[in-house]
Amino acid sequence: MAEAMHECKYNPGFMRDTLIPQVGIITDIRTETPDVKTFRVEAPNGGKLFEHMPGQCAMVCAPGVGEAMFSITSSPTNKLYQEFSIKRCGVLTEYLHSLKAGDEILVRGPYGNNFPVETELKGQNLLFIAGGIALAPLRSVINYCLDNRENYGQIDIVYGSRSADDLVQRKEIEEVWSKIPGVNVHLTIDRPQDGWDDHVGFVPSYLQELAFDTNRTAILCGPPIMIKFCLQGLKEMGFAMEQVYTTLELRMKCGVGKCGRCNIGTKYVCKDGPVFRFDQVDALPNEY
Amino acid sequence: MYKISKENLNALYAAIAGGNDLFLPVKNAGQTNFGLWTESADVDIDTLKTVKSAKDIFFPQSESLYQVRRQDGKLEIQGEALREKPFVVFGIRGCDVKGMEVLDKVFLSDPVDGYYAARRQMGTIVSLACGRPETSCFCKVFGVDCAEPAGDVVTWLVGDTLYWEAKTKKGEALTEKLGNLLEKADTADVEKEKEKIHAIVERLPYSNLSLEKWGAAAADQNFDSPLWEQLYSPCLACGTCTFVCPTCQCYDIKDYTTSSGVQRYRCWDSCMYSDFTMMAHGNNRTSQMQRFRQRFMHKLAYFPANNNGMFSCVGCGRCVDKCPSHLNIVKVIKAFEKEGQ
Amino acid sequence: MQELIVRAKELLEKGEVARVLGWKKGEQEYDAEPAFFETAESLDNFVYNGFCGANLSKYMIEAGKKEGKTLVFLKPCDSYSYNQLLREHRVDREKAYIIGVGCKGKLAISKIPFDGILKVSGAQYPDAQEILTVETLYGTETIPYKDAMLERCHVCKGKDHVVYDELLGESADTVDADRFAEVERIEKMSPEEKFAYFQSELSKCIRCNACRNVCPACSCRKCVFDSTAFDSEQKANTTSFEEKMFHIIRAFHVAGRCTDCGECSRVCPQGIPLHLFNRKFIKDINALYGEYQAGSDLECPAPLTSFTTTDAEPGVGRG
Amino acid sequence: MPVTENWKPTIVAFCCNWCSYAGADLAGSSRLAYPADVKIIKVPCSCRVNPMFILRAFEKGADGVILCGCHPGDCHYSTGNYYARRRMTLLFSMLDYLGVEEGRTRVEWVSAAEGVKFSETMNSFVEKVRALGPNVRLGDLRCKN
Repeated sequence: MAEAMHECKYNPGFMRDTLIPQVGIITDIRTETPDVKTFRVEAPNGGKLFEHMPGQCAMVCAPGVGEAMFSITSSPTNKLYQEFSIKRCGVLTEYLHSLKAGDEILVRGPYGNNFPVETELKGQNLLFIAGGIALAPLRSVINYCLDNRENYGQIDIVYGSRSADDLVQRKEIEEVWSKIPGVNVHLTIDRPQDGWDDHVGFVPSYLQELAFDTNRTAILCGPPIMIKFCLQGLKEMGFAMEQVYTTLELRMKCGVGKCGRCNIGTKYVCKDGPVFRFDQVDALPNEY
Repeated sequence: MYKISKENLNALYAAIAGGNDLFLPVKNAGQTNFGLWTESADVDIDTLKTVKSAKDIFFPQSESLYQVRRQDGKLEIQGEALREKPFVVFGIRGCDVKGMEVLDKVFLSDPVDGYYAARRQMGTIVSLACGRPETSCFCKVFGVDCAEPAGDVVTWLVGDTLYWEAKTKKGEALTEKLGNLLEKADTADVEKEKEKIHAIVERLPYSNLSLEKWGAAAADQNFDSPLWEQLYSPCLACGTCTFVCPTCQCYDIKDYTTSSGVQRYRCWDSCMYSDFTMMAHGNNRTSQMQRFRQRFMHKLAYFPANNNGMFSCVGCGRCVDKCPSHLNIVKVIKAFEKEGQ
Repeated sequence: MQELIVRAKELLEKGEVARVLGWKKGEQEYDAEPAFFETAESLDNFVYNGFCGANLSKYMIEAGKKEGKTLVFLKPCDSYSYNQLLREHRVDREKAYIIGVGCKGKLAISKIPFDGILKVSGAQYPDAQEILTVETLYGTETIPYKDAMLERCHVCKGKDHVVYDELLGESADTVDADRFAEVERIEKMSPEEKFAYFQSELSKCIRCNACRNVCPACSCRKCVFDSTAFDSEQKANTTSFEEKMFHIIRAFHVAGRCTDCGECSRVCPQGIPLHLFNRKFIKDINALYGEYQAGSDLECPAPLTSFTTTDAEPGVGRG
Repeated sequence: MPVTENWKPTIVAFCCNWCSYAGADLAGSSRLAYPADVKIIKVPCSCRVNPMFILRAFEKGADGVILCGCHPGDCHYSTGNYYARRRMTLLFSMLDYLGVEEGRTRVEWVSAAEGVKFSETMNSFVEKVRALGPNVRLGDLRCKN
């Protein structure tokens, strides 16, 4: 049934069903924080497994252990490899953290929609707000925007975590992002800590202190409680729901809107999401 | 139109099965389900409803997707072969044929599910009109005419004669293959049978359910109704309704470790189960009420919203017959119908 | 039935109970569903007839988490299940007001072999009749009451309630078969015949879990077959062994606690005689460790949590 | 799997840490032979063996399963093996009832001093299972390829 099978663009001749993954090799593992590692994945013959857009996800599978959806944290502008930042919190992630460079995993994707970097976001000032591991999905957008700097206005990044040790991609933030003209990085941690002379406090309150004007589009990602209060803060600053984007996360098995578990209202988060504008989120039943 | 007498049906089955797999209702240990025809199979086309619907043949309860073998630390993927051999399904009722249409919307929409598509392409559907509709049937509500089901070939069992009419190219090809077994017939008996069936359908207790409260608009309107809290309470959280349903298509993908590697298979899952939406960080549907509501909202509101008003229920009435607590979609529809009055 | 409604209304109105757990009228006479009633008016939909086979004891686990007392109607066999739950500390006796209702045997709609059933007369109490008249879309039929009865009623444990606050309604003896006859028939088969029999029955299983979820003895919050932490959560039905494993282990987990209420067989959509597993264990327990009826009392040590130093050795009776 | 003359059954032996496992050790150090196809799984007490372990072993390819524990009365935890005895009695009876060949399951009480008994038990059990041939009734086909 040829039309049902897709030929993989990057492994010519490799015919696959959407549910059949490709083998990917872990070529590098970076320990970001005590419970987050970033895995660099390449195709067996080098290069990327597939092309993606910022915000899209992929199913990462360890045979016999499990399979789950992870956002691709590397930017599409990176032509050599893809990266996943993964926090240890369940059976599969525990196993992935035990792997070492050179090990093989299975990957299929990319799935879902993406941040509208080529449409709505183009030409805008951007405000990125992230907490903890939620920097992972935003990192691909940020790097995409930085690599196409001329297309976007001023970029502000507000990023917080429990402690300085829990900041993901700290090296890149400090050595690359903060040095680019027109990019302001605002870091914060929940509690004071030795050797930390930056801001201390929760992301929502820091956001209010920074008091941004509404001439920008916000992209908000983090734990539900942080989203709730940040959104409230943005509303008070005068942001409209149509100006704020976020990502949703639900249990997924197929990634193509058929297995049914990420269905909420008329949407399938794996196919119609994970990126939603807040006015779209508000229209969904309260089951996320 | 052609006909064949009932006593020659075994010869018909044998002729269809020659070169093809033939699936038809077979009785095993007192229950009738679709199964592969063999000479010794206890074929039962008189039972109106098989326990499981015919969806099993196109979307099996469990099927292997691929094998992963590990050699010297390298992974090797071997995809399961897609169905390449033609097969025939005989005796599938109008509601189940409609159920296939619903499944097509899911599995044949982009990206196409290769496993399902291959079976759809290879399968020829021979449907059978319902001579004796049951109390629990309400297919009329969803636009199914059980006197004239869809399918590649439509058949009617009138007395001791089976009438046969090909409707598509696939059906014509199958008819041709059967040659002399079928003899030409006129349509008078079948027309009379259809009238008889229509008269019974009018008398069915659920034939006139109103779907006014449902459809795309219901996605917003019915979600917060207090009725759900009352309706769900006897639900046992088993998966009977979803497993006997011809349109429920949620599935799980799981691994099975064998001595030679890992077999990745998919199997039916049920939105009624608490672990259906369970993630490492929690569950977004924590109560049985939410899970119960999800099933009916999906069938009667979300699905129509995404598919031009087509409902994801075909009125086969299996859940009406099989729910251990006697909950079912009819009670849900009626409760909402009464609410507005 | 009327006396049950009157009494329930009385207790509700006096405030002695906060809600009533009983059976609610369905769309047809034969599809009454278990239901909670919180107001006197809603009790007008209360029904108690031959089709109220559902055992309400398991719902008392959830009811115990709610405010106030729950009035529950228990049939004689249901009261065994309730007692067993009480023994396992899964229900709170203080929060239950139990009315033991009479039982004259319960019917299974699946045992009435007519198409298009519209009305079954004679199923209504107190005028239970010897012969049921069944109106169908295709004419009127009759069937003896006993032929339409659930399997469990033919081998009833007796019409005495083991736990109750008050009793209402009359019972009638329904026993006309030996409880272990079917188990003995299978025991006499050759291994090949036994295997073929269970293979054929269990190959029908669709893993819907209805038997487990309805079972009053299966009251674990998280079933081992739902746990991803072990290798036990296999949902596939590709090979027949998965189903066997599920049913053997489930029967084993309730061995010594199963009161033989027969709900598993009643709800199985594929009509698998699941009680044959439980009854085999009950028969063995009776033969090897002394007569034991789960749920009959709260004190007697349970067979699998006790032992004697002279117990039979495993494989007893083998050639 | 074709049964050939050289076919060797796979046997899983659950052995109590305090007696039979030491018995197996003694058998080894006394140079008493028992077939290499016996896969020993050490458990803290015979009572640790859940009926599911036995069924899983069969499913994943065992042709026979044997449980060895301390002699009744000698349990390291004083009463564990009495409970195990009741459980296994019921389980084996159920397996017989389902039509599984009777010789595929066995319980034997072997103390730490009984190296000879351990080796003899294993030899006779393997012989019995060998005569029965491969386990198909409780096996999962997917595990046999």
